[in-house]
Amino acid sequence: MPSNRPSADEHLDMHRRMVITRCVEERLGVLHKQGKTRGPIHRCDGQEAVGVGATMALEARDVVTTTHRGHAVYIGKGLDPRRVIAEIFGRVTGYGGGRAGHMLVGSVEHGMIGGNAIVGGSIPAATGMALSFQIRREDRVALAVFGDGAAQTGICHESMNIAALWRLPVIFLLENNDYGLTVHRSEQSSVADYTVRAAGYGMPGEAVDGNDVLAVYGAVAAAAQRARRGDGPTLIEARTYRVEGFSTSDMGGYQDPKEVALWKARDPIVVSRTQLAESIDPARVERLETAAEEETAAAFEAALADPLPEFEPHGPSAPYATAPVHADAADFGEGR
Amino acid sequence: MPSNRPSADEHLDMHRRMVITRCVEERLGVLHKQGKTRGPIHRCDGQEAVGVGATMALEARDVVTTTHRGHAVYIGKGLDPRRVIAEIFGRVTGYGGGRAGHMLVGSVEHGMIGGNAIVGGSIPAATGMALSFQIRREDRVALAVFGDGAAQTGICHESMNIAALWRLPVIFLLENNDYGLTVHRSEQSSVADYTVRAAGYGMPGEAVDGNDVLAVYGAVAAAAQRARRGDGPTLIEARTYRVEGFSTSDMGGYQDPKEVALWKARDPIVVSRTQLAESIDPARVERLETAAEEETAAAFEAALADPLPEFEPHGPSAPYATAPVHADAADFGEGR
Amino acid sequence: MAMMRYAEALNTALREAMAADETVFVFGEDIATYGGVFKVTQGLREAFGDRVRDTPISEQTLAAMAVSASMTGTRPVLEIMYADFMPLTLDALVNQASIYNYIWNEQVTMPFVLRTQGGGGVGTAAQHAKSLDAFVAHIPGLKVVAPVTPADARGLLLAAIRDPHPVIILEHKLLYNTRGDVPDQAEPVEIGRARVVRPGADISLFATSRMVLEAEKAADVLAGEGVSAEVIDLRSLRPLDLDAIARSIAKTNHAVVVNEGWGFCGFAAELSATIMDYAFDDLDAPVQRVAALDMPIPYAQPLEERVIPDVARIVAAARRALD
Amino acid sequence: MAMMRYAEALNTALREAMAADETVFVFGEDIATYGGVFKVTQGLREAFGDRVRDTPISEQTLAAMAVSASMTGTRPVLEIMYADFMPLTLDALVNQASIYNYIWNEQVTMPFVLRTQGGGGVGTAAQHAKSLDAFVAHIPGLKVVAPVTPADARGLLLAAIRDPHPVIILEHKLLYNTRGDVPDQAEPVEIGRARVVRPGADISLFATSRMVLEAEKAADVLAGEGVSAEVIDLRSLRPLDLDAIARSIAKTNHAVVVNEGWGFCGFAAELSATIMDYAFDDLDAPVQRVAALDMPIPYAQPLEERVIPDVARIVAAARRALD
Ligand SMILES: Cc1ncc(C[n+]2csc(CCOP(=O)(O)OP(=O)(O)O)c2C)c(N)n1
Ligand SMILES: Cc1ncc(C[n+]2csc(CCOP(=O)(O)OP(=O)(O)O)c2C)c(N)n1
Ligand SMILES: [Mg+2]
Ligand SMILES: [Mg+2]
Repeated sequence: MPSNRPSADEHLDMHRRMVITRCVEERLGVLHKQGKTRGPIHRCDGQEAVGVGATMALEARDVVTTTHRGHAVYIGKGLDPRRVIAEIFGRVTGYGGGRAGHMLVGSVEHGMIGGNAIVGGSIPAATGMALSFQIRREDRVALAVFGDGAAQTGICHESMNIAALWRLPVIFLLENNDYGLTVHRSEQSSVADYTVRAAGYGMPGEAVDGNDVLAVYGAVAAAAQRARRGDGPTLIEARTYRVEGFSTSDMGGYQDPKEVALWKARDPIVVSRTQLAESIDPARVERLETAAEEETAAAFEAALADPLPEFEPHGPSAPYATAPVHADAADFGEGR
Repeated sequence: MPSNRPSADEHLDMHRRMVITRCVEERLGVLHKQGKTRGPIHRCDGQEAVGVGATMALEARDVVTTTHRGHAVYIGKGLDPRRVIAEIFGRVTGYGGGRAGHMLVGSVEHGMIGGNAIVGGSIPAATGMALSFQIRREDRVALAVFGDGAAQTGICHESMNIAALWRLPVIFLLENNDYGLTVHRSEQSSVADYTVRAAGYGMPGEAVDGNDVLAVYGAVAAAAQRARRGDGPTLIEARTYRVEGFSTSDMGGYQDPKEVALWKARDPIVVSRTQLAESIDPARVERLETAAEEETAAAFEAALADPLPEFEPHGPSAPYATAPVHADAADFGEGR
Repeated sequence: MAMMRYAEALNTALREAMAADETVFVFGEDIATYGGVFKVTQGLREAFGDRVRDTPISEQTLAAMAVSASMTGTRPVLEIMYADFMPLTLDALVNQASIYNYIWNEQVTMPFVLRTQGGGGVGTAAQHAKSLDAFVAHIPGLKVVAPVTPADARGLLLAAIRDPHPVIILEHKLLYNTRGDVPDQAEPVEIGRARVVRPGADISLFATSRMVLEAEKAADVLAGEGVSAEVIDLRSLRPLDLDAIARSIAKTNHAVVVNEGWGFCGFAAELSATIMDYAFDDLDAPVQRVAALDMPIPYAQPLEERVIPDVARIVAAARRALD
Repeated sequence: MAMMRYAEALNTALREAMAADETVFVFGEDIATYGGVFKVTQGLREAFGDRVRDTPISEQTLAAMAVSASMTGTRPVLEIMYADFMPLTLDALVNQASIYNYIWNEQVTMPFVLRTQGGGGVGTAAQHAKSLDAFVAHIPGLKVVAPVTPADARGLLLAAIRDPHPVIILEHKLLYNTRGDVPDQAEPVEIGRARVVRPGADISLFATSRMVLEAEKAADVLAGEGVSAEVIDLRSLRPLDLDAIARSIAKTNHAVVVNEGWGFCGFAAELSATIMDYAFDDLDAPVQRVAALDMPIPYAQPLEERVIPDVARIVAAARRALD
């Protein structure tokens, strides 16, 4: 059972994963400007502490669902950066063989099930997984990561009610980055403090500094313990900020530059570095950062060299029509 | 502007409407046993104070939406009992000409828009009407009546958030009769006190005795004043009890008989009669009750003598296909 | 063989599946303590404890939970009380269940079952009497079946629960009390196979759900006019039994398709188009569609009975085809 | 005549309608301050104040609010950002908007408009690239239009806002930046009328939305093979322009139907069945359906481009029909 404070090694590993995520995000920004990405890319730089801190507070057997902005969660849950990047670039070596794209990455063996680009979709998804653990009496926990925009969806309410009613082993992690797509939360939410809603389900609600990876880790670890004890769900609001635009398809600009500067000064990697300096030689941290950067650069190189997929008939486990549903599709699959 | 306490005449009128509703419900029970009803009938006897007290606290120009269990609301908002009964029996003289049935009665001129048998459906419906009043800067209020079961739906959360965010002139009246369909609220809701959820939207929440028509009237009148002032929505939980089965299709039986007896002793008509006795000659009240009973009996007689509708081509304002969409339907409407 | 009501046959299948596999669980509104408003789940709570659960009224989330629970080791069977509420489940079906097997490169299957019931005839009115078959049949990755007989109700439900993929079961409120023979042994019925209800030579009547019973009556009427009608119960709306369809038309050269949902973009349209795709050269006349009229389901009986397809309209369609 | 982008043409129609009628209001996610993710509503907030509103992410409620607000004196125009989210609005459409005019005996009309955009081609993947036309086209009481040209975008949106009934506008993410001539005056385009894009004698290509552009390219290819193809932009999916369809087939005796949604129970199925219903005797070959393959929309380009219909598949279908 994880304690609520990570060991020094665990903290270092979180730091490393945050740096990897950061490198991924920044490189994606560059490649996007060069016209080399496909579809929108939702960067999470400045928010890495949430996805990484939360997933590293879980056990390997636990599961997590996340949003369209899930890169930190993917890396935090232990997915191979190279295969994540490959999926983002639609390569056959990606976790979905290029079929999923960056918003919908899933790796079942890692309990990363999965990215979900229907806003709010990650919430009932984790709740259902928690139900299956309860039915099977498995000692596993499900974590739902979702945004402040998603907190206004009906499924958020329905899921929280059911989870609290049945004391399901699920953790609701609201990643509050102050914005929906382009709209500030004050134009979307009737309350500024989301934790007050927890009382409406009789579950504990707690706000944490989302830019402090130790705080996020601690809150999620405690919630996981509650869940494992059979005490049901917890709502955690991780307060952070989106320093970039919503995605590569918008340029931001609706944020107040002063506020952006304020949050950039509280960059989660900087915060973490300062924390590490208390007990670990900064040179060691720097070496680790350099290694992470190099690892990510190599991952990009490898992934971008991987081939694009070829269109194929459905595999043996697939439920899609193998007999074509109309003559036009007869050239697809095995035919009729 | 209504005061929060009705005048004696208004109270008498509420009493009368509760008695009419009671007569309708009991007669429906009898006719159902005789196999003379069609489809399920959801009786609200024992809950009349909610629908009647709430609607009579509104102005004629205000609107109300309600549930599958809306008879008290229909009568409270001033609909003609004869035409309500006619609709329940699918007669051409019903408010929908027999097309709607008892769950879906609508009379736009009365602001009764309308019964809604999709659980929770009345909530966004009233919210949308309140939005139209706000856009047009009209001094009108929308009231949503919904059940404790409906409080668990996603649209309940979404609507309350939007209404509070935009300060819409809407009143959320949760008619808590302790049961969903057959399931006790403790098996459906993670909290016993629904008013705590109001804080999750930054709006006032108040519980009232749902068997006390004056209490319901007072709370709704106050909420209507808030709404008219531009101060936004209010959540009112009216606590009552379903003394009958869910509908004529079930026989009840899941309720605790002791509890039923307790609530029957607090019958809203009995409570109201006691209140009236403080200032009004009981003989006058008795005469009024007798008149209401006779009026309802006459309404049944008239409605049941009314003809069933005949199938007709769509009228001039109808959006449905007038050209048949396939040859089989060519005998319908004006044909092609 | 034992005589059973349709509702009992479904109940039997659920018991059999739950006894055989402890990862099967059943949830939905009023299905545990009360046993379901159509009594399909009666007694399961007593037999299987918390694997049988009453839920809040939260269809959208329940459907999404069925999808995700099925990815982590259980086989959920969700009851949606009326087909009219299926729109609330469609995000879970079309944006979730439909996609994961493919986009995750076959890392997952989703063995869940969603049971619901639709149809009119008893005055349940515009929000409780629809047949929205087309909404689910449109979605790749799902299977959609509609048993008519108690034997098929049991067999298809058993097959659905064992299937690695999502299966939607469309029941009908007017079928629950019908009776029929059911085999003594638990035998799944293969999904995707139509059933020839009665063979015929002159025209094929393809129908689904309760409309199969109307088609049988129509075949009786037509027989009286010297027309030999073949009645085919499709049983599976997705996938379709293309061979059975083509075989029948090759013999009769005429077809009527009957579905209780609306015609426009409905299942009847698909069937008509499929027949054109695969059997055009065998057709001597256009396929006739029989479906609900293009309007809401009215409450009063004289109105409702005109909107929902019936034997008279099937007979008329057959006559048009043979004209 | 002025040259305009499709997105601008829609914006123009919204401005015209809002200026002419103060009961018109516009709401949706990110449509006010930001002007919409496809920039259709840009500048409206500044011009019309709180009649233009950013909303929370609550599609189900927003759609239900559009329905009810339209019954109490306003004309709401709701933007649903992606057609993929339309399932969330279907309860409001099929259980609410569809029924009230009829069941309340014509006491109400519901003059609201729901705009959305669908379609693939730019790697938005399985949850943001679908065309779910069939879900809305199935529903009685709605009208469903899909403009292809800027002129029709403006004209159909204007007509939709003035219409007393619910109108769904299906836009396409790849059309917003296309340009075309738009009349100087605000002129509504009648809903329910198809447009002959180019006349032809040998085969009719019926298409919707962006697929009209693919059909035009296919007609070019076919012309090179000596085949004269008539290209018809249906513009309105519900109601269909039956006369235009029948007229074209009477001339060409061959038809291909093209829709970007899935084929099974899809709009292409309806069109195919309709043609059989109304023009069977004029058909020399089965109608050929061209639709998305029966699977999720993949992300990677070499996969996505195989799943979504294109000129090559339309040409192949035409050749099959003429074979
Ligand atoms: C149901 C649904 N509605 C709308 C969208 C479009 N959309 C994608 S992300 C987004 C904003 C989400 O905000 P939030 O939940 O705070 O997540 P963030 O982007 O801030 O991480 C919107 C509106 C969607 N994907 N799904
Ligand atoms: C969306 C939806 N789900 C389920 C139902 C079936 N149903 C009808 S009433 C009801 C219970 C409603 O409980 P509550 O809201 O407390 O109202 P009450 O019947 O107690 O007045 C259910 C489950 C429905 N009509 N609509
Ligand atoms: Mg956010
Ligand atoms: Mg209740």
